[in-house]
Amino acid sequence: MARLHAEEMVLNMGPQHPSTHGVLRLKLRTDGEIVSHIEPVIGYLHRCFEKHGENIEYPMVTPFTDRCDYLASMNNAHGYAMAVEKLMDIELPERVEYLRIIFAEFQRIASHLVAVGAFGLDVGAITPFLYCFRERESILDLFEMASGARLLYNYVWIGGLAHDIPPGFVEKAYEFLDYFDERIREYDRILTGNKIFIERSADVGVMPAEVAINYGVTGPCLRASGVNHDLRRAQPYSIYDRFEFDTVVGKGEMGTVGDCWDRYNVRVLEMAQSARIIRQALEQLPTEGDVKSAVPKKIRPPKGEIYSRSENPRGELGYYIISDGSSVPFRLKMRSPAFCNLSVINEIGAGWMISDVIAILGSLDIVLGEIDR
Amino acid sequence: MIDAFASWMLQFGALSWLGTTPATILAMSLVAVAIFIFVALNALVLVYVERKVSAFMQVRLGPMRVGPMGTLQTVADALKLLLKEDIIPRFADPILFRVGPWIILLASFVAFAAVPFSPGWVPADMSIGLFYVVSISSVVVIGIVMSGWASNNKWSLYGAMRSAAQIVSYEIPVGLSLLAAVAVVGTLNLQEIIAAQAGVGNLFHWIPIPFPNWYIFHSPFLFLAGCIYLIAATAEVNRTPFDIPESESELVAGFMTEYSGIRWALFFLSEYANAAVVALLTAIVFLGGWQSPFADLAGARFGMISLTVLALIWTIFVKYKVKRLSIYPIGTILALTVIAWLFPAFAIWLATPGLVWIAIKGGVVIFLLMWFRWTFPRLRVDQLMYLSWKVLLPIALINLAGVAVWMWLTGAISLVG
Amino acid sequence: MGYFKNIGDSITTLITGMKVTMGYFVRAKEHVTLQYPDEKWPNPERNIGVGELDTYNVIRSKLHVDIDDCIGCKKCERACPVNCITIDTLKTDKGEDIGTTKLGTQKRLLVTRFTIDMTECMYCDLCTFPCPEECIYMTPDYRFERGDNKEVQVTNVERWRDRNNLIYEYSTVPKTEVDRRLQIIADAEAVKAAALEKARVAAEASATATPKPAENREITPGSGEEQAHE
Amino acid sequence: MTEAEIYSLLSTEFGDKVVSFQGEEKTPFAVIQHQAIHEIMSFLKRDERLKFDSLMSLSGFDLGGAEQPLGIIYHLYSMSLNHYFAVKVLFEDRENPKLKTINDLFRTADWHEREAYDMYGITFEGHPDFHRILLEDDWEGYPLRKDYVQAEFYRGMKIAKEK
Repeated sequence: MARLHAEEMVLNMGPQHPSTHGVLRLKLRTDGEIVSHIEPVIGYLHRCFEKHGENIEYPMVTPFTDRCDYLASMNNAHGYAMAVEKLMDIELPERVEYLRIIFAEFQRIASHLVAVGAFGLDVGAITPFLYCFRERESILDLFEMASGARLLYNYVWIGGLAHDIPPGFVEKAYEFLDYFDERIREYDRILTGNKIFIERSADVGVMPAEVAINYGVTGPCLRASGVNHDLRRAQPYSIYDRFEFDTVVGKGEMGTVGDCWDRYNVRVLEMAQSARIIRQALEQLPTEGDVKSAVPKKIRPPKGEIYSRSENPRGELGYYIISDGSSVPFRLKMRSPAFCNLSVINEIGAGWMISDVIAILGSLDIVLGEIDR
Repeated sequence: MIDAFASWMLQFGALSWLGTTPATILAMSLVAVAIFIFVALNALVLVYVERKVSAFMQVRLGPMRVGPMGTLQTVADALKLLLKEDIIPRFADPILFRVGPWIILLASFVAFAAVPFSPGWVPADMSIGLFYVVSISSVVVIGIVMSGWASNNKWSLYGAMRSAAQIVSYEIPVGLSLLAAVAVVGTLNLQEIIAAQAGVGNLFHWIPIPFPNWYIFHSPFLFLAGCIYLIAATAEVNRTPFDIPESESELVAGFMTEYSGIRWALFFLSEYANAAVVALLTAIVFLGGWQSPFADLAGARFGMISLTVLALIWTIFVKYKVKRLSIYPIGTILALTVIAWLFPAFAIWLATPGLVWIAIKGGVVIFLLMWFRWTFPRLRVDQLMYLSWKVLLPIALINLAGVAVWMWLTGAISLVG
Repeated sequence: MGYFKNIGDSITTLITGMKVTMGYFVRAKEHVTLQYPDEKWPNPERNIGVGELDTYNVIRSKLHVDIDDCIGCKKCERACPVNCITIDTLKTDKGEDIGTTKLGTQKRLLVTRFTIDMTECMYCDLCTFPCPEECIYMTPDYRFERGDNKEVQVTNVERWRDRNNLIYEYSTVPKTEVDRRLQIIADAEAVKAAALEKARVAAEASATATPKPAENREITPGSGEEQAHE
Repeated sequence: MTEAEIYSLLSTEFGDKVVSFQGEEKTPFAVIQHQAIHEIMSFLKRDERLKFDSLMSLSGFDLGGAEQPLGIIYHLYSMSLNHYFAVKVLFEDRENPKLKTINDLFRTADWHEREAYDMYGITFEGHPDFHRILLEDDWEGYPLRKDYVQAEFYRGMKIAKEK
């Protein structure tokens, strides 16, 4: 039956809208409830990260990387520090590497908790969101213990860490991990298995693997499409090759591979894997070592350029740095994962209803700070 | 009730100069004012309760600052809303925009006219009470569409359209599930429906069971009808998981997007009034209305004994498994049982105050609605329609037939005569 | 059959979810709410003990300067990525003793202005590490509403930024003292300039030589501020 | 395949369209003529030995100065074969740099090309929806160019200057 073609209405979703995860504007062309075309308009949160980067010295950039993806500050700073360290050929003490992994994985859990909770919120379940935030607060407590800040840490420095961890941190970390395993089962009960939730997310916004790769979608979204690609496995950076963990891949248990439910579930399962990595890292953590011993006095990388990438909770985070030998980066580009992940929204979201577009957007887990930089 | 009230007023010397008609009008207005106060207080209390319930479910505390345990928080909020600036968007339709909220409030307000609160306490004891309540509460949709359209906002329009589709669809399961009960009792008068649920329940019409004779326990079909009614009624009052007309994460606030201040407060008032109507109707049709669970002495004793047994079983089996089970409800039931056994007069007293019982029953239903709301995600529009037309409607239809068959089998109606 | 299985699944999974929320409802005492002004979240004890001072805390809520220990080296000003620290200094007179810091360094510059614009500060902690005297550091005090900061002389732009009175002035040198010193410098300048002028006039008067102190004239400015930066 | 092998493969395939190769860099890259970008990218994507299915990043850069050119670097990655390569193009023409879009090969390039235009003013021909992405469409100048001069006002609003 030929579809009756009615007049289309342009609907502005955002910049002020409860479910755009920041100041994003989506121009929707709608036919009734059906959305026929989505055009994301971004840039409302543009804070000139790259321009700033070209005007301040290398260590000063770290606080700005924290602010790009404010839900994954540790990962961002880690990626940036690694890039500069590679450029300068800095060897890190073992303890620093382990602590960085611990913090990066804790941050991944914290970020996924927000993603999972906010996705629940997008499909209308308010309560799981608060449970997720409760757990996240415990992680932030750990971060506060170590770094002194709760959101923007400036903790991972080029060549080391700002401080060593305080006594009692390891015990508290174990305590949290024991408590957290129980909580994941609770999310399964209240959200993952919930029939309404499955109806809302399964088979919705299916992203085939080719589309995902072609659009540069990375991270949990790519893995949910059935592509077994995790930088921590494929190109192990830092010391990820020393840990045992599984790359979680979407299997389409409730619908099609690559649907919203898969993207959600990959995150839930990844949290368990991150917890597993943290446990191993805490066990192997060397007791001795000065976290600042490798911090260079003057940071002047030699002339050259580097593209360094790492696995952020949202996907592949790349830093492209050109150095002209001075203490200020000549060019600093951040390849942010959410930027690419959002660009796919028209491909997978067109043809669905307004409610589904919200769900798809939530399942992509974007952070506008990182998209607009 | 109005007439009784009027003649009661005329007894007093000071008022005897009034004629019968003015006294009736006065009585009517007084009752209307009383109901309005009830509606307003109802919203204040329910908003507070909802906040607390949601907070406790979400490991929070909820309002704690204004008044003891935050009890006056909603009063403070209501005052704030009253004092807010009256904003009407420039391109909104000025008349419809103003009228819309009032229509919604009016519709949910007048529905109370037929609700029996206690024996003899019904503002208008009409023979088509059930029909009246169901039909008048669907007038709400006119107000919603009106305010959604008048806001001149695309989100509001979406909310209004969704609401119209939803309420119209869910009218049918609501009607059919109520019809199942009506088929058993044979009247639309709410007082008579309640009266028919007196006494001790009978399983399959001849085995006495430890429950009162409420329609929810009457037969499996009526139990199913009760469930369908609850689901459909949740949709009728636009609460999660069926809150798509205002679905906060999608449509900002749906038809209420452009409203603020007192008009917005009216939406709130009517939302909770609607919830109360639905809860009361559930209580009346399926839970015996103002009937006490212990309708007479024998029934009370029987019920108490069975409750005791149940409580003991619960304590023995569940207490073993769940570590931190609260002992209070069981303790209360046990105490009541003992008291009722020792002092039959108390058991009879427990049976009498209808207002208390209907409030408790309504409260339970409202708590159930809140419980739904703070647990479930929201359905999509088409899934909502699917649920209504492809699940609830067929089941309700079959159920209605099932009730008829049941009645015929148990001899309540005969196909021959 | 899928139809009935769906209905069955719905009922069971929804009841499972409701059990979770009800579980929390009956255990409402396990709430995580903190009633803020009455209860406070404990600041983690995290004194890292730089140098002799073991009260330094890593918790970063407010920047603080022990101005008595500041030697005016401006390392923190340069380290700040957002330029929220502004420092002005004045050279002291020869032989004048303005005290030593707690680490025993002789102070040589009078810090006439040390402002931290807390509206711009991003709590990155980068300024505290370069400080040789360990006098600028973060404190765990997160309360900005008390307004214990002093009145500051600010430019118009800064005044606009200062709408929350959040530009903190740490310098304890009184305005009169600054003026006095500036006056002394200006006087000295004037005397110097006069002497130079006199010399030039004298040189001109003594005829033959071309007036060469053109260079000299360039470095005889009137602004005391530039002098202060010397 | 290592980067050097990929380079030799490319240079045998395309001859002098591939200008040079910087193997000693931390992330080695080949410099190619900008006219040949589309065919080389297409080869990199489609060739069985290379199979570069994913464009990780597309960054513009400005080497600054009059004789120093603008440029774009493409970082490629093959998910299936797990190897990298980077391709760089340079424009001598600072006034009107033009390049063929590779949007049809890698959809990642869609937004990244818009970003490169936004920040460096490099025009991509054949892009279906070509305008600025992060800044407003009527913004003056290309902010990440080294010779960028910040305007005083934007639509009557004063633009704050760094201290």
